Amino acid sequence: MIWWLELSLFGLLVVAALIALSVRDMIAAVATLSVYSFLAATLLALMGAVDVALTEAALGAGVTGVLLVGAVSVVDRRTPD
Amino acid sequence: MIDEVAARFPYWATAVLLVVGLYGMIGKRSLVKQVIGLSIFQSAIILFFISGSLLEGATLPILYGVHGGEHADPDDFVNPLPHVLMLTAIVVGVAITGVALSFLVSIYREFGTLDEREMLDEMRK
Amino acid sequence: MEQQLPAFIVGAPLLFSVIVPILGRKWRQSAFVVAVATVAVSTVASALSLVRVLDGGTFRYYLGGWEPPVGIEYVIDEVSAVVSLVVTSVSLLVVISTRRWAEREAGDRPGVFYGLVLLLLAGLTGIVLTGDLFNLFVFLEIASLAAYALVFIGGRRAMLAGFRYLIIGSIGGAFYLLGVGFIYFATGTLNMIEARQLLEEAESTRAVQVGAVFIFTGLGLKMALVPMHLWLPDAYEHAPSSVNSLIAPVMTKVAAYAMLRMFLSVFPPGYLSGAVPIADALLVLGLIGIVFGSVAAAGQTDIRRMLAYSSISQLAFIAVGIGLGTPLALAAALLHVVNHAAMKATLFLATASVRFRVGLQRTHNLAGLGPRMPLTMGAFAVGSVAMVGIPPTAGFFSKWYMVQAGVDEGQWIVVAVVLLSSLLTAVYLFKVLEQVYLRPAKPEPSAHHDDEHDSPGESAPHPVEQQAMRPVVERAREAPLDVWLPLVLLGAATVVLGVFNVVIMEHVLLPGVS
Amino acid sequence: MKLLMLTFLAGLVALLVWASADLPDRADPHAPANRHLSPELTEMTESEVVIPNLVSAILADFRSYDTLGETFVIFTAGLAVVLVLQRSRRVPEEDGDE
Amino acid sequence: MNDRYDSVILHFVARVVMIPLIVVFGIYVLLHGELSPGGGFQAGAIVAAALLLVRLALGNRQAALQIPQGLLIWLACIGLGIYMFGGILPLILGANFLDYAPIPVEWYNKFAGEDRTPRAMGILIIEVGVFLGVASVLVLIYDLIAGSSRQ
Repeated sequence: MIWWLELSLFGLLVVAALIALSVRDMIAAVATLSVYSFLAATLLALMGAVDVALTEAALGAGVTGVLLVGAVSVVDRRTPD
Repeated sequence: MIDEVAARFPYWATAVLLVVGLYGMIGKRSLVKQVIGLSIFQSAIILFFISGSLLEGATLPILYGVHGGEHADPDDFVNPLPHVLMLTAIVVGVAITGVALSFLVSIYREFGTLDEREMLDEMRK
Repeated sequence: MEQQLPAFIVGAPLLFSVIVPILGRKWRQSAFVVAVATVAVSTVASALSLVRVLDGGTFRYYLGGWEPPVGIEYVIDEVSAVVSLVVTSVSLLVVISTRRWAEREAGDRPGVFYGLVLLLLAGLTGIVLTGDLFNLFVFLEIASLAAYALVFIGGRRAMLAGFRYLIIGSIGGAFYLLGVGFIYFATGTLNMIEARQLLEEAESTRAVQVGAVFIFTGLGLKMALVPMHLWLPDAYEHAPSSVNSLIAPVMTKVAAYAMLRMFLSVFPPGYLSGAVPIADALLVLGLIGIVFGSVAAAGQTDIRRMLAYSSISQLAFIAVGIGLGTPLALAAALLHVVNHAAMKATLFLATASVRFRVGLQRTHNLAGLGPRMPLTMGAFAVGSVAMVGIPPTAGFFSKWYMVQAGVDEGQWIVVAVVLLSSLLTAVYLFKVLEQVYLRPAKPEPSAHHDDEHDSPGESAPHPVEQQAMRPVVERAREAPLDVWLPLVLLGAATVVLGVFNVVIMEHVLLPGVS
Repeated sequence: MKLLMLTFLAGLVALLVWASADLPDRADPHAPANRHLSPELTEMTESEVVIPNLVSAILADFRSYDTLGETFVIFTAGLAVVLVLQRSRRVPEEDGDE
Repeated sequence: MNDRYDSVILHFVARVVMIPLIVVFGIYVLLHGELSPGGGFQAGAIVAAALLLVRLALGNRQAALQIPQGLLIWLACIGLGIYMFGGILPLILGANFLDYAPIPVEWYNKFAGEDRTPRAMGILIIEVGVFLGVASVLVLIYDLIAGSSRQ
């Protein structure tokens, strides 16, 4: 019954995505996006795609998050929506 | 009913994620939020491809016996081709995000804001 | 050696895009020289491939030596060889003639600038030649990323346009990838030719139809088909001159070609007119787009924005050809891809040349320029005449074949719209020509001049208009040799293409599409 | 405007769910993608490339041209960022014509 | 993130523990790409992520392993050059672009005491190229984006 483990992870992903898009503080949004990517990496590993999971964890959660933090630290932290 | 859900839910879930990401890209005023939406959108497609690579009773696509000359049965492994495609897609996604962020920083230096509406107002002046 | 030609068409720009940034750092001039040499190699390889195709028919190049379903292949048939030759040769002429402006716009990084230009070209030729659905996505992204950055550097207003372009272009690329996913899961292959065989055997399913919808939406976004065109006018208007002369002729045309390629080699005809009538949708959107683009162009005062809207209308014309779907219509659409690349390159180059000589870009300020810059404006006039579609220029014949295809199919509305669009095109382009040739130079051109668009001292190099006591245009001189010669060649090409249209149609395009 | 967009997005979900009815089930052993290409790839990796990691074999050998393109995508991104953020407008005047 | 946080532990952990560990892991992932999950991309991404996390933790200026931008561009070009070399070498030897079959491997097998097929050799070459390209470009992008406020 591994499929509903996957299903619940998908549910968490949707929640994380919505939070990342609705939070007003940029740093919080970026952090949520990293959580999102990490959940996605877990899901990928669960589905047997270890190579993709490794890359997603390093690139999606790591590098993209750091790049976004780097950019947000240069610009305004608050966001209109 | 439950079988139907078990067989189809990856497609439904990725459809929802896709739309959430798309909403971020076209419905948000803040350029940073647009980039975040882009990121979600792309990972939804990645999950779509990978969930299509699953195979009942299969395991990681690594042939442990290859140097010992053991013969491997393709049915023992999940389909590796989508994995390869998605490795490519992830890197493409990061490249686009990087370029988008550099645009964003450059725009901020020029306009002093990242709100699309404010920028349009300022340009009309 | 001859079998390896396709590797050179794409491989040469790829290889030298790695070398140019390093060279350009040390020696400024070398970046331009190496870039031109590379594009020339690519052009020659394309030309030789075309000769080979005409001799021996379609040939396929297996990258990595693996046969298609396993590996990736390049398919060089009449159509792809012609389009690749057009893309490379037009780029060659444009790159040569935009040198002076590019050096200003690239600032102190000419190596990086030309590296991106080469990557753009490599991406475009890769899209044209490839026979693999996923490989097309990868090269589409190379070309798009290079284009976003090149558009973005055009100054203050170009920034927002460039960011919009990036977001919308990425949606397009991602939709295409999603569509490929549907096709892959329905058939199990990524090779175009094999996908077609498998689709023909199987019955039409919803998955394939929706996959087709996504593929066409994605490519439609990239080619600015009408409801999806919103990024294009801003991007073309504000991009640096050297860049929009390069991407306007080839970039969207290659997306249109990719769409045509989907019709030719992926989806069997029945698929696209069944429950999800994509062919009809393209036809309708194309017809709307032709009229919309022409009308919008007629209302513009900025000449570059006018040309951008005219591009939308011309791309919609290509979409109509694809939507009609008969061999004649497809060949007409292809002929228009070729023609339009030459015509638009001429028009944009001439505009940029004027802009850099006299700093003018509003249509009503161009009065009296004709005699001052005879070669530039002559080429502009030829390009305009070709756009309107007056024989014997190239534009006439693609419209003629399209009308014929419309009559064959009984689609009278196509005939009517194509003729109407010629009329509308004539309205806005002849308005410019009238200013250029028939009106005397105004004593005081443009009180609030073109710089209201650009931040000062940025793109319009001559602040002459502020101190203009006598007309700016009277001080205008002909553009230098390396600008006007490519321009005149392109202008001549539109006429030559028109004169030899029968040869091109019968020996190259029609066999290619049937 | 907002309503229009939400309708469009809801329609997109509906379209995707509608289309997914014809896609193979999750983990279906008879799916075309599992039947058609993947066994060939496994066998050829065993016989010709002889490395255990199937993904590496496909990534770097069978479809290495994709990988080449993809490395160039990230290289393009690097050049793009350099051009956008590092370009200085001061040009060394060399040829004064113009 | 340009401020330095004055935490000895953070400093120590980031500089002395994390970097060597993650970089070693990255190299391991690169070289074992054929045997286990991993390869050029993953290794490049991991090494880049390591360098970036340290920059994030310590602030840009104090971070270990500051690499000048010119050098990063060079490294990226060299990485891509290695990949193109892997493609052009077969072309010179008479096969198609990127067809590794004719790559000579005897010298390497003798030298390293391994039993590599030419194809596995080609894979190794291009994985190294990918690794260099990806890692250096990612670090370059971060340095330009985060460092740009200072100029």
